[in-house]
Amino acid sequence: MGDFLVTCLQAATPIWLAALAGMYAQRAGVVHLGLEGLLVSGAFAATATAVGTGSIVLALAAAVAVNLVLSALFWVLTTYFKANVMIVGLGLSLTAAGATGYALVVVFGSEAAIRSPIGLPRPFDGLSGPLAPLGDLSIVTFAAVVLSWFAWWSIRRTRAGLRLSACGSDPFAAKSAGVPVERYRLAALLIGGFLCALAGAELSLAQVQSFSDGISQGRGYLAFAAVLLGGVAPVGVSVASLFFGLAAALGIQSQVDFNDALPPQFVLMAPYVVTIVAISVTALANRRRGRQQTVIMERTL
Amino acid sequence: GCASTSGQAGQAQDAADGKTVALVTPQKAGDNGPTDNLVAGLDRLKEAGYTTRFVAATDPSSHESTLRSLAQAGTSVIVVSFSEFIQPIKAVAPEFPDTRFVHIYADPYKPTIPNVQTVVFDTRAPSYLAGVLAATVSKTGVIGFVGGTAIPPLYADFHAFEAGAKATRSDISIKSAYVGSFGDPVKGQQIAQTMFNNKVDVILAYAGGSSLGVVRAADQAGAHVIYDNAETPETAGSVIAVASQHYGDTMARNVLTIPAGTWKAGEIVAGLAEDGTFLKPAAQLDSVKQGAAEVRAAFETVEDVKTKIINGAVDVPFNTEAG
Amino acid sequence: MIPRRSPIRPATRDGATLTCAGVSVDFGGFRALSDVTATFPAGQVHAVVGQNGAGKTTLSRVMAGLVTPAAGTVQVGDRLLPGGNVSEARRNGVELVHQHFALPPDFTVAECFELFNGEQGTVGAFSRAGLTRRAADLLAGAGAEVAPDAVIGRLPVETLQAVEIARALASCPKVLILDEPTAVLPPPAMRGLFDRLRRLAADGMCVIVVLHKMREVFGVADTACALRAGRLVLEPTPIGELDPATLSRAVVGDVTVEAAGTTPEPATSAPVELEVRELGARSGAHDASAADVSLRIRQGEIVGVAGVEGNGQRSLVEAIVGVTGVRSGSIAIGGTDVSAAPVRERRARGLRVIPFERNVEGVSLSSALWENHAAMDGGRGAFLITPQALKRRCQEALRRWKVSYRSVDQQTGNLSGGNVQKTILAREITDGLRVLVAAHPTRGLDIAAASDVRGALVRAAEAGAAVLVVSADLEEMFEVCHRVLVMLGGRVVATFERPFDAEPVGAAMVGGGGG
Amino acid sequence: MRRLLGDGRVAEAVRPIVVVALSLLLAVGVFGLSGYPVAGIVGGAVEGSVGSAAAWTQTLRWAIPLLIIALGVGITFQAGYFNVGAQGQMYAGAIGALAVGLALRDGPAIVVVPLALATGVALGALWALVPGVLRTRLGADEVVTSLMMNFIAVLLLEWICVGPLKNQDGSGQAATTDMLPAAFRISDGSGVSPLMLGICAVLVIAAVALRSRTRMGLEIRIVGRNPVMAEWMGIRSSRVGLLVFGLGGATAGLAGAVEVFGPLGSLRAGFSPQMGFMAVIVALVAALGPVRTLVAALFFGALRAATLYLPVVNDLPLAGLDMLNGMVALWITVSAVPVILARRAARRTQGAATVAAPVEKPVEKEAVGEHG
Ligand SMILES: Nc1ncnc2c1ncn2[C@@H]1O[C@H](COP(=O)(O)OP(=O)(O)OP(=O)(O)O)[C@@H](O)[C@H]1O
Ligand SMILES: Nc1ncnc2c1ncn2[C@@H]1O[C@H](COP(=O)(O)OP(=O)(O)OP(=O)(O)O)[C@@H](O)[C@H]1O
Ligand SMILES: [Mg+2]
Ligand SMILES: [Mg+2]
Repeated sequence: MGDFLVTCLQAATPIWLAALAGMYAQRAGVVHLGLEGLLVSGAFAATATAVGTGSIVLALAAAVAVNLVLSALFWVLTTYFKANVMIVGLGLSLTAAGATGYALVVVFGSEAAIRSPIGLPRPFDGLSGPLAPLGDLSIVTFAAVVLSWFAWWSIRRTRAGLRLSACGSDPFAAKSAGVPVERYRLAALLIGGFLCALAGAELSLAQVQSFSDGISQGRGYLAFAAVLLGGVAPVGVSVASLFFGLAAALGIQSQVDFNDALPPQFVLMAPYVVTIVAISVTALANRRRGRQQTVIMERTL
Repeated sequence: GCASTSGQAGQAQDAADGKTVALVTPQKAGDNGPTDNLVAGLDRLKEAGYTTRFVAATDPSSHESTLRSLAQAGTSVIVVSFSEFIQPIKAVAPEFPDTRFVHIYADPYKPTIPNVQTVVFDTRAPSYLAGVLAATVSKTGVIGFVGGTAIPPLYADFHAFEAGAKATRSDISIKSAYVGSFGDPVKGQQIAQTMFNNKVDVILAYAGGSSLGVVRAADQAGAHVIYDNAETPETAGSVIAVASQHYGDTMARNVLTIPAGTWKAGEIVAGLAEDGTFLKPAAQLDSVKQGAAEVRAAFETVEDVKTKIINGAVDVPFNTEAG
Repeated sequence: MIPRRSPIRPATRDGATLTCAGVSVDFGGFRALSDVTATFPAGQVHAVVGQNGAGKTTLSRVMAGLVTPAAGTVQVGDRLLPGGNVSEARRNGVELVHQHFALPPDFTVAECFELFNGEQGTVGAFSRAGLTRRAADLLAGAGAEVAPDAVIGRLPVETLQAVEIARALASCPKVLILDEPTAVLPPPAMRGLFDRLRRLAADGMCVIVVLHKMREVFGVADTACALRAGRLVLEPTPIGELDPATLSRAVVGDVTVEAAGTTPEPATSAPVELEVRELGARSGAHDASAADVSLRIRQGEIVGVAGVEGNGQRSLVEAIVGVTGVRSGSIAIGGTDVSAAPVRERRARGLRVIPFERNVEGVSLSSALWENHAAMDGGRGAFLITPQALKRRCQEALRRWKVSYRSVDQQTGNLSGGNVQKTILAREITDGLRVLVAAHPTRGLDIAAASDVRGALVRAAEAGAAVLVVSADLEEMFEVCHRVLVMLGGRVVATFERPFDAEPVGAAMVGGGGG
Repeated sequence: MRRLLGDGRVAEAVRPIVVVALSLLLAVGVFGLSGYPVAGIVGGAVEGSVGSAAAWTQTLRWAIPLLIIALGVGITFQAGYFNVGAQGQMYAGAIGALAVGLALRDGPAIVVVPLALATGVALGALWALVPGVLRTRLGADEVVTSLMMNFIAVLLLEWICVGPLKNQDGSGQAATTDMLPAAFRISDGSGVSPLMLGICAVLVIAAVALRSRTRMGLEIRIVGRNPVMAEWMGIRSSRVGLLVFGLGGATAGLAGAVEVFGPLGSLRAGFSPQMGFMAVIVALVAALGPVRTLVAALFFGALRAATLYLPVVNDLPLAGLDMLNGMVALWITVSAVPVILARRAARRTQGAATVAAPVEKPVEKEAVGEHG
């Protein structure tokens, strides 16, 4: 059981952090479809640096730095150049996938996976007894717990969080309150870049200690789904991400236990089907509660 | 076609000498597995004086056009790998009778196409042997199979693995799972970890790039892995054996029969007997924390069964259905 | 709705004089304001008037730091404000109450207060309890009866205005600017608001109000100034030196505004065109359900529905139009029951509508004029169309309605509010019109445009249509309607016939007796 | 969620060209900087896309499915729905068409082929109607659901190819289905035939007609820009929503069917993995206009042909070309160019303006598509 929960948490962690990133962005009024790209770029930067320097601190720093730059680019394109948010997000994901594969060849001479000599620290490694499974969790998973609390606190209990939310809820109102809307959006995207850097590092350095082309395998899109599923709220998004972790772990467990019963393709479909069902149920519930989306007048300044 | 650039002209020149070879694979290089193995074979041809080109054609709908472009560009030998290329070869090869095609790992064409040679790799036999090995060294009596994507060749490998294990130890229990991708080591790790948590202590990893995750999980769990890729320093400590294929060598050998004049179309078999496929103890077996000696001992049984397979005393099942 | 009682909050900070010097604003090459210079002394109520699109909102926004002027400065007391900086403007005591309110719809009232009035530039952790307590205090102080944890998106407009004013006053401004605050208010609430503004000015605050109606200007202001096409054509002038005629002329220029006149009584034998019987319907969270509403309108008759916004008018109109389902009762057009008929069928029977929010329900701002016009046969008509013919039809209609536009291919959003409203009239008042439902037909329109619209309603009735007008503007209704119903809490609580008297009608609107 | 997809105004024709050219330059610059021969790459790209009759065939071969899908995607976007599920819809269509083709493999081509294509169209539409119904009836976000439907379709296709319709030749290890009878094929392996070009021509004409000559096209645009107003005018926006989801899915399904009955001849797991997304880019580059979609599809078809040809003559890693496609998507909706141009134009005409300047995105969901 403990082992199972650990697998859930491991599967959930990258999605969780990326979903928190998406949540910050969407709260600030930016629909973030670039999460997938930021996961890949974070994973690549972290691993490449770990390979080059052997330092986990530098690896994390590099991942954060690269993702901050990409997030700033996202902001510039959507804000200053008024590019469509969703296309830029998808474009960012596609570019990051291509660019990391390309960089593998250019920097490391082949498309082969690069292997890091070091991994992320595991704070509870070596525990015995019932808590032993915790030893398998990397520091980023624990960070995710703390960061999701921080996300809740910063959004729900601080004025800065209120201002950030105002930017998404009604940018004109936010501006009227003296909130520098674009700067808050940049801040939200940068926070997101940081979170995705951690998520990317978790992907590549927590367990497998290697980066290979396309390592994120659509987890960024699941994170985006978690943002919507969780109602763009910190707690909801965390619950949704953990739910995806659970779904992944259950998928694995059911393959291991009954692989003969069902073609593997159908088991692999499960998380996607579950997402569709969950999104629909949430939407239906919102509709029942009368929380319909209304057309909001966009007042220009 | 056209030959406007100098590169083109150069190629045409080489083609006249029969000295250009192109390798087309359905996966990108870098898996440290079959594709890299083939690319290594290509490098040997380069040393042998060939002009070489490697094309990763990851989109199945581009296979035909890629083959056609290569043939039109005057490539003298086109090597393709895996069964994805069966239909494209059937379509393209007859159009270019002067181009030789070598198909690595596929069923032979019936009827034979005069300019196509098929190298049939029997990966079932090493899978069967892996089952023997796993069942012999397993302490828990539970062994696992981790596949990349759920496709017929892997189903066949799984059934052979299962048969080998059952034949060795009738009470053995076998778990299997597919990652859904040959490039998701993260999920490979989670699957293996789950298997190890469910009493599995030996896994046959047939998951290409995802197999690395299986190795990482085995390191954690102190379990054993039969690996499908080339060994690296990271695989020390948990990989007890390698079940793989000499794709590159076989390919180079067969292409080199062309200048030697001994090339023939039709079917070439590369199996256990031909050393095209194999199961062998890991080079770094000594670094395995526990049970290196047992593994070595088990290999006596394995060698025994191998002989029986080669001389037909043991029948390896061939079943490409799921389940 | 909750009537506002004693507005007890005093200005605890001295007011300040606001001065605009040479303010010009460009919107991508379009000059919305040119060289506006005006001084608004503290301790007075200043009215700003002007036609739609004259630049009133733009001027307010420049003063509040929301729009960066291309040239010119704004000064509060002796402090020069940096252009286009809301925080600085607010720090120096300038607060703006928006025409359409600027409160995030997902926020609670308490969160809005924190958003606007928490200290600027700090992270500022807070507790929920503290937030609610502070909000409750502020609301009580402002005399607004709203729960602090009510969600903005579900509050009726009038309450929103109360919240917005409360949040503006919460920071004790020196200058309070209100952009068309009366557009959404019924007469009693308006009087309350004016009393309050006068008191704030008496306490020393500089109050600037954007208004459209002469009566309002003369009822509340100490000075008035007028904008026309971005220029200040009348400097802030003491109200005593002005009369309505002079001011109107300043607003509209030399155009003469014709009164709509009184509609002739329809024949009592005229057939009933629209009949609503014991209707029950609900439009959404923002409005009361219509309950047991019955009304009959004959050909040539104009019936008004008065009421404070949110009392079921929207439910009624949406049920008649067909965008909201009928829960009970029935609706008949020209004697045929249409209770279950879809919108397009009702329109086919001659139902036309001027909706509540022209930019939401009336037109698509980013569509071309001809596309909006062609939407008139929504869901009906031939499968194949000829754009040229539709454009010609649109062109003719817009010409007839004297819409000022450049080309029928132009984006509708480029027109001013009044012209947008006219494009809707041009689309809706056409051949085959039998029932016209007009919701707030003149809201936010300037004198000239409003009078055009009223004239159109009257002419439609004269031509034999049954007209239902929903409005909060009693003056307007008394001018054009034959009968006025008052809705409260979703029910028709009173009916008035000509000649009208504002007192009882206003009283009925707030539940104080009926007729 | 309704969104703005660019504001489609001034210099709309110029923007995509500039953006695409800049992306190409940037990509070639990156290739050059990392040591690949720029001249060889550019030469190879030109040669592989337009340098010969074979190259032109390749360009057309890739332009055809892109065009077919992008026409439908454009319609869906015009109505304000951001359906990114074309990939899955294409697979659904391909599966349906092939299943019919194989089931009736002994039937006459003149009957079976139209029936199979129609089945592909229907299945594509059905696949699209899942997110469509969830969106219009429940309000479930169509971006997420259509994306998830893609993942599901990939696995479904894989299952079809290794399970129920698996090709049993030899040892049965190919993840592919049986080949269709040659008589059923609407093109050879080159993927271009008069019939297919005819289908494309019909579709472009139909899309142009739908857009500018039918009431439906008008109503789609109105719903896309203001669904509330549409309802008040008697247009049932949820029906229009279902219709455009269906149309988008139908064209994607047709593209899948055409792929199978044309160049492929059988189903292969994971074929054309980027087609759906590329079609989205094509539609956006073309600002949703059908004729421009044709031009854009040809361009991206050429790019794809070049991309596939380059490895034949160069050692450029495949990932580099993915990067190029990504960069095009990254900049494609950037409106700096028109903003600057508009400012110029405005400055020139300043003073003459009597009516207000252009409105910038007045309603949240406004403005999918172009104007005029
Ligand atoms: N963001 C903007 N971009 C371009 N033009 C604008 C913008 N905002 C306002 N305008 C134009 O500036 C002019 C002045 O607008 P403003 O909102 O100040 O008018 P107003 O006097 O408040 O009108 P109303 O009585 O309708 O509220 C109008 O013609 C309007 O079209
Ligand atoms: N982005 C914009 N570009 C051009 N004109 C604009 C823009 N935003 C608003 N306007 C114009 O500015 C003026 C003021 O807009 P506002 O939102 O106050 O609506 P309005 O016209 O006053 O109508 P109402 O008050 O009835 O809603 C209008 O003339 C409107 O057409
Ligand atoms: Mg205004
Ligand atoms: Mg107005």
